[in-house]
Amino acid sequence: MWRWLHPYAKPEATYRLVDKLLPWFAAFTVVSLAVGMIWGLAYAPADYQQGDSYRIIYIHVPSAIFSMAAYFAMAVMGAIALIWQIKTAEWAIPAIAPVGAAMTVVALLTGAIWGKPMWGTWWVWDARLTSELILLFLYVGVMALYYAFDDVRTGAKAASILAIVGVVNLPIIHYSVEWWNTLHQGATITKFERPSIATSMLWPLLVSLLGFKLLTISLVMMRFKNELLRHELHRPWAQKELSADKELSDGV
Amino acid sequence: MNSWQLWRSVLAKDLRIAARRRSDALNPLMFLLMVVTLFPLGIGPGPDILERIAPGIIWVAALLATLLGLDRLFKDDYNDGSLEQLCLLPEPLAYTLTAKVAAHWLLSGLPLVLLSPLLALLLNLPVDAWWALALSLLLGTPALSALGAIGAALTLQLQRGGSLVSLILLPLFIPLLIFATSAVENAGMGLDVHAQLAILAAISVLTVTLAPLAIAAAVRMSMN
Amino acid sequence: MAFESFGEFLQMGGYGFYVWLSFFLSFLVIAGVALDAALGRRRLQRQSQTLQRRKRRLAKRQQSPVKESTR
Amino acid sequence: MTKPVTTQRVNTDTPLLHADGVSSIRGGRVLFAQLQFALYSGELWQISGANGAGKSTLLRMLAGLLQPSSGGVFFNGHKLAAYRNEFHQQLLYIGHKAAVKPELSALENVFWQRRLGGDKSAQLNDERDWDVLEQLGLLGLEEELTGRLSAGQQRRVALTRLWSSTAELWILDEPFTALDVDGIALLQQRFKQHLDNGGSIIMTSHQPLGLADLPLQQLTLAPLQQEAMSE
Repeated sequence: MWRWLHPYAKPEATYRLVDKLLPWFAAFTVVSLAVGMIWGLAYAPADYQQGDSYRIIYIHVPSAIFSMAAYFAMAVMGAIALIWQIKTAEWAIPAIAPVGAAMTVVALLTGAIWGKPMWGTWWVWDARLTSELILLFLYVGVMALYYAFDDVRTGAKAASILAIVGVVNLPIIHYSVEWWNTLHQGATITKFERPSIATSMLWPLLVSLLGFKLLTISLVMMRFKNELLRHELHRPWAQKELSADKELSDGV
Repeated sequence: MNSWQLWRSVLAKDLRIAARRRSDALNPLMFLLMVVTLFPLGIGPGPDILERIAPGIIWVAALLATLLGLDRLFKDDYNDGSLEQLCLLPEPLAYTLTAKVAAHWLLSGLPLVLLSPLLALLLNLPVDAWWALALSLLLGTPALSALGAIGAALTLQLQRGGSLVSLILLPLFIPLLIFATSAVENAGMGLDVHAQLAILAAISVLTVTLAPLAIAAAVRMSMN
Repeated sequence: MAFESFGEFLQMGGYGFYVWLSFFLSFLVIAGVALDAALGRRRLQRQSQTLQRRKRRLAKRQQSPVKESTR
Repeated sequence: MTKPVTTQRVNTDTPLLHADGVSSIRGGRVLFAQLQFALYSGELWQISGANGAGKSTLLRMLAGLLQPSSGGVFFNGHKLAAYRNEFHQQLLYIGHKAAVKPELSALENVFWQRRLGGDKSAQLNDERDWDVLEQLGLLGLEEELTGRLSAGQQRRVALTRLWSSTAELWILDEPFTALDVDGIALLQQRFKQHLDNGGSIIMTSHQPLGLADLPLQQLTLAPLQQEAMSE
């Protein structure tokens, strides 16, 4: 497998691969998101308890899941960068972090908005929302550290280490927050727990999950392409690639 | 060149540099947000307790966040000689330095005001008190920046002046804290807040007009 | 179809404001990330152009040495 | 204790800048005492002395950044403290620390130096700035952040002020530091121009100036004996 992967340590080859795959990912993102959203919003039945407000779940749950998955992916990239000294893996960190942070923000926003009709306030220190908030802080820390150094490689290494530390901490944070929450208030109904969800609601959720997965990957790819170009700006292939879309640059 | 243009040039230069070092301005804000998050985690998420202590938490966190950013206010300019050049301008130093203080306020005070609704939301502050919180920050933060600049200028020559700045400044911040939290609390209970806000405004006006003299004196002292 | 009419669909059983607000804000955030990536490419383009302009200017300068005028 | 001043007085009217009995005592140590010094238009002075002799301190006093422990500095016969505004309009001081911002590009640095130097017509991307940058061999680096340039290049960015300023009196602390041979030659050429236009320069330098046609005058700060303390 490593022999197969090895060429992709070369930025240009990676760029070509990502460039080729991105349109497919983008297209499937649009399709699956459209199907998932329309299905979830219009065709899935209303919840007998929460009415139609539960439809926020079709964004909230996928974005929450992929905000964590993106952090995990970032940590994996960090590990690869540290262990095998592969530069392209280092550059994946600034590509993934803002996308993951955006997913976290979406999960927080939808969670807060969902909370308003359910609990009557925009913000409740519910276990999942609290861990999402902490996750956002972790993302911010990684990004701040990455950009804090004058030398990009040092910054990438520092951010990699922090990402890995964060991933180890993530479950601990999650469970401690859950424990803290149950300790302090048994009264709050955990609305986000769905012990059994009807199949008619589950299917659109699964499609949305797929859509968000593809969306996350596509956004990361877009940013990753930029990172590759940024670090290779002095190379002829990058300059050629950038001057190819000339029609954009006329106004500059 | 008239002095107003010079003032704007100093301000514009500082803002441009801040745009190149975005994390310097953003880190104190994130710090503020995290500190505010720590309180519910430490005390418990009960809305009643949080509501009770919210004004104090937010203002204390705001004071700490302000202190974080102060260290760099004059330090870079001092280290690279730009501050010397400001001393050598025909315009009075006390006047040109207000441009730097204004830049500091735009980068630290104003974001605090804009962030305040979010903080209020996190700490379950009654909606009636939101505007009072924002207003108290809007009226109080100019004084924070001006007083902070005095502390920063006084400790310029020290290599590690960070903790000393806090020791100097926190006592000076106390009146602001008292009147601001009182205003927010009163607003939450539906009481009149004009007196507190008026006092805050008076403190700010007084500080912003008089502090530049102290800042300029401190900077000239640091030139030795 | 869970709704009788389009109007009902918009109302979401009384929860329309919350449902649509959360969809709208999520869209805004995600579109922001995508837009930033697109703008990032433009910024890179500009940087690349600056680099090439710099190269050209240096080449030109090597042909004709510094002119003498000062102000 | 009076220092011998090696001026051959070229004219007899009031000097542009003169120091009368200036002393500096720092941390209980006397750097120099009762210094007499006079500079006329069109003169170039080099202040030399061993490390720690107080060269930079003297320059900062002459620039009005430091108060002399005793004595006074006069510009056109007026005491500096009372004549600050006019003095600073005619003064260009470049200290050891060159006031170059690492976060700004070379072009932006030049622009802001012009702006803060009082030139309100200054624009970013000014043709004049491009000329200056070209003369100093910084072309091609103008959009690089200054912090990423080498020490010598950063020094060149700082020295662009000599080309853009209209000040009459230059006070320069070690202007040749970190410059290569080309840079030094360029700077000396600019000195000559400035002197020919009736300007004057006071500078410190470890290097002996190489140009014979520069009318150089020397002021040497010799290490003082402890006896000076008693004064």
